[in-house]
Amino acid sequence: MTTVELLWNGLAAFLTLCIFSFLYKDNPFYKFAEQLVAGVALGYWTMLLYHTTFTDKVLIPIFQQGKLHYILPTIMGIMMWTRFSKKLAYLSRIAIAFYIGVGTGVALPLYMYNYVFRQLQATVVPLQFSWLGLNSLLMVSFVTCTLFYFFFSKEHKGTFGGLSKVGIYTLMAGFGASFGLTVMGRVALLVQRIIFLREYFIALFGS
Amino acid sequence: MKWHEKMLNIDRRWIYLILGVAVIVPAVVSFHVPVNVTPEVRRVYDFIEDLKPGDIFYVGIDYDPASLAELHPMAYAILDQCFRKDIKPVVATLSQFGAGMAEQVLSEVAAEYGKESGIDYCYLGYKPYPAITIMLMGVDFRVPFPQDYYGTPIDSIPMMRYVHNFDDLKGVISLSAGTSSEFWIIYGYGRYFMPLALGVTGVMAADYYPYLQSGQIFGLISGIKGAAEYEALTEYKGEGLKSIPYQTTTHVVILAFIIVSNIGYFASRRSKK
Amino acid sequence: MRRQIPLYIVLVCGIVFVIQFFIPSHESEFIFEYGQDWVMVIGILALPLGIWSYLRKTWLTAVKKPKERFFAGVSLFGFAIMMLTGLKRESLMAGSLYMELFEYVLIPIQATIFSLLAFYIASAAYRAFRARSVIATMLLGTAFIVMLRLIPLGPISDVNQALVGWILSVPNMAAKRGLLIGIGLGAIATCIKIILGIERTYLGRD
Amino acid sequence: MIRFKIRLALILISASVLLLFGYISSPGQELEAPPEPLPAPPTNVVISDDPNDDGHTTIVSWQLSRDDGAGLNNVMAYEIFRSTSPEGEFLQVGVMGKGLDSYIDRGEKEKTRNGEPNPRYIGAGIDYYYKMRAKSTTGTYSEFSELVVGQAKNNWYHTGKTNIMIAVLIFSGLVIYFITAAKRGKELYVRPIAGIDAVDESIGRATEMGRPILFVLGTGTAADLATIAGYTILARVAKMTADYQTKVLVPVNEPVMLAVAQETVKSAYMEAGRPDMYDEQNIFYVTAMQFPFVAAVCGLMIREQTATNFYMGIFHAESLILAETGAITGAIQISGTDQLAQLPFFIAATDYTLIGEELYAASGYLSKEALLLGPVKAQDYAKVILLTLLGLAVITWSFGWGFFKSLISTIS
Repeated sequence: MTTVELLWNGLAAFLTLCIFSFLYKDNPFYKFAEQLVAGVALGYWTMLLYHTTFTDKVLIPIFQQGKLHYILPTIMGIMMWTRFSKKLAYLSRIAIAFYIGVGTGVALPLYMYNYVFRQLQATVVPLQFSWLGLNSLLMVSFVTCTLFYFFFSKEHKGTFGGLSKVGIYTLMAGFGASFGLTVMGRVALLVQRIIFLREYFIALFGS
Repeated sequence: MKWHEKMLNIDRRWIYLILGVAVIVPAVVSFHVPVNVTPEVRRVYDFIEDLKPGDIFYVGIDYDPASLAELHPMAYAILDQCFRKDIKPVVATLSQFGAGMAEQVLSEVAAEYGKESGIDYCYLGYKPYPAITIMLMGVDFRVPFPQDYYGTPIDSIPMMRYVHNFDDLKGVISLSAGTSSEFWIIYGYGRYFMPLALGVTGVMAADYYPYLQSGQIFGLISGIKGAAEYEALTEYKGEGLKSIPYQTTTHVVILAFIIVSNIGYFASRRSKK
Repeated sequence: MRRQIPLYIVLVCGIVFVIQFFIPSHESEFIFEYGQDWVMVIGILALPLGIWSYLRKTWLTAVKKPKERFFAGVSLFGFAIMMLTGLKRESLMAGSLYMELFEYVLIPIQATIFSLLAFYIASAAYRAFRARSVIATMLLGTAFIVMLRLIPLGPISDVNQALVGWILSVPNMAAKRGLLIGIGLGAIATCIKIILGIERTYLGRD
Repeated sequence: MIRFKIRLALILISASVLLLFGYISSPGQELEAPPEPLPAPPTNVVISDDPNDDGHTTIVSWQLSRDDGAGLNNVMAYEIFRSTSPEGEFLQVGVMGKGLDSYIDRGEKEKTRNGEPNPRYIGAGIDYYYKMRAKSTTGTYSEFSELVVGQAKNNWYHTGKTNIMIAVLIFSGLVIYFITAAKRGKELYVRPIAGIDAVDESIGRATEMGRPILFVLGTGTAADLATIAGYTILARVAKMTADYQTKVLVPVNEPVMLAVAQETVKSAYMEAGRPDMYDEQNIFYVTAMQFPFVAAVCGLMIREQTATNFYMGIFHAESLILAETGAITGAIQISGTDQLAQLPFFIAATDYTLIGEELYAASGYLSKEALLLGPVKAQDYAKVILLTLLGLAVITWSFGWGFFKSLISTIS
């Protein structure tokens, strides 16, 4: 590493240790890193958005491509600024209404398609007298029981209650499996940080 | 406070410390952990191992740099095995950003064994529309790939002279973070029924086990653990195996935590009775 | 009136974009893209609100609490330096001070916070995975079995591996599908409530 | 003179040698390989419009060449050519393998590219001319098929989405029906959800301890449905805190969400008759980036010693960081998300978790308003319908009858 690289990496190593110190307890070093990163992240994000999205969706369409219909969303975006004034603040609700309205309108059919239909479709497998067939049968039953658990307007008692119990057990088995699967990836991240620190200190002091 | 109460309410910093030690120890002391090889990985290994020198095998490097950490080690180990056994791999990529990466892996491993492009292996490069490309390869590799990555027409590549479609090769493995794996199952296996194996990222593994059970794929390598298993089988020293000591120590520690915590829990329940 | 206009906007936008999904035509595509851009532009132009909120809060903290002055200063310094170094478009290229700060301040801190999860996963497993009830036992049991696959135990591992394969492909899959269908219905119902103006908390009131 | 003769002789000799060579080389090859029979071209080429697109795609279908799989059996592939005029330059737009009898010609949507007309462009209402030929296994080609013409159309209805549309209509009908039924005063039973029942109690606890409450709306956007479900719960929590005079802190990561959260809390305080209690400073923007946001929220938990933490909305990897830090401070924690990957961590590390659909049902539960409970009932009826369909589809499909399966099948 060159001296400049060593300095930059030194900063990175210092900040890494600052964050790790939080595991022991909250302390000024952690607080330093936390406050620094909050400011840096906001500044980074602001300029990134300015150079990319703002330029691409406001400046270029209006001033270079002459797409004047992009003035409307810009005006609506500026309406958000009326929140700085007490009197005009209600105007910002128009922008919010638009934001939420478009969002929900787009989401509605997509949820029906991706969350409901595609999942149902994937569950339809022919039943047969084999190990595979047994598994398909179990799959259909477990999906049914899981949905029973999410019945809100019926008391979970008797047979129905029993089935909905099977549903919550299925859910928990699924959650447990996800939990177990995730550990590997998280450990890999930690190992990367440890290796980064180790390499930095080797570069600094020699091995 | 009784011992089990102490145990149940242990300061979590002790847990952090133990886990921290479990991660640092393999970084300082190197030791060997035997890797437990799963049948779905072994089947892939055995399949390639049983091929004869000169056989053609298709390796799809269908991931992009984002999943490089998990899938790259698999690519190295599989290509290494192919070249060691004098099996001739046909390599192509269905990922937009995979072309350069695949070339780098292939030429690196080939150089180790002194293998030559066109004679010992063939790199076709990248084509968009994975579903269509797979179907067209089922017709003839010349249809989607009139020439290889380096611009040589397929007809003038010696090893490809008698290789037209999936019928002329022994099997296919696709390494991918998910998207093209599905296409290989539907459009590749679904139409042409060639032996198909998959390498996927750890997160995606759960979604592909059903295909293993239904026999649509004959083998599955998943995540860095799968890569390590493969490296253990081929005795290739790669990134997969390197990560295993860390993974093992931390998993042992976490499992031990669960056991200890339950012992404490049952002891306290008994003393309450 | 002030309250009615936004509700009508939500109603109209909602219905237009639901219908849009079923129309493949050129005009419909245009509306979709325009609507998405519209939302994006509102999102970006709202950023000054966020920045103002951040600046005011940090400033007031510094004024009110002398002890916090140093940290508030650090935060503002970080913000200011990124804004200044990022002013030019070229600063998005690798090698600029802006990108160096991104690489050596933001990335290491983010990656380290992410890596804290390894510790937290261990501690959560210790505290939560106790066989208190059948439900808790299912959770801890499957997590245990799945984690066990990383440990070489000879023949036990082979049995365990088969079990993991089955858990992943049957109950785990079933749980995911059931959850997704439920979430789908809940989300669609929420959409309908919003479009019809029944759910209107987000608009506040006068 | 002699020189001239010699020259002439040389010229004659070389000429005859050249001729001889020419004779040997060119016709000789013909003698070695007899002309290979060319495959027959595909026939009956038809150009139709893709019924489900916006006029940039056509479908080319044909009858297989009689040498495809039969006859000479030497067809390897079909090549498809397109042009905008019958005499114009034809562009090869696609290749399909033997045995396949249709091709979807997806044109590009840009009329011009870099100022030049884009040859790959297909527009609605323009005549396109197509011809095809078969390619043999040895690389020879058949004659071209007859020239045919067709157009792409700008379509106004997607035929593959009919079942989704019917489902959306039926479900909306159910929601509206149950809302009006509830308005008419029909009692609706709802089963208890532990996480929702715990809300009141946990706020009481914070009040007793004299410590603030933390409410995190997640790291999604303001328009995500899980975040919107979060606003409703926030409104309820804020109203109670106004009654109890407890502070509620809401750090957010998106400016629009900031505006909405401020409106939500403000109106809740007004509803509780305590507009004076509202302090805009308590709902504040931190930063958009996931981990810096989490670092700040964790610091907040420790320094403000929040007694109750709510996590409602969309969460990613940060879920466990928040939940564990909250557990360190000894806070009561109630979480809810629709992110499958994060639910295990919330379940493990927080006291109560609203799992998926429960989060969406929460708004009805908390307000106990008939208007908001109606949809919950509709969701249950929809589940009954879907499960019936699923059962029918599985059983009939096992016997090879695909009608019910097709009802829930979607185009990809």
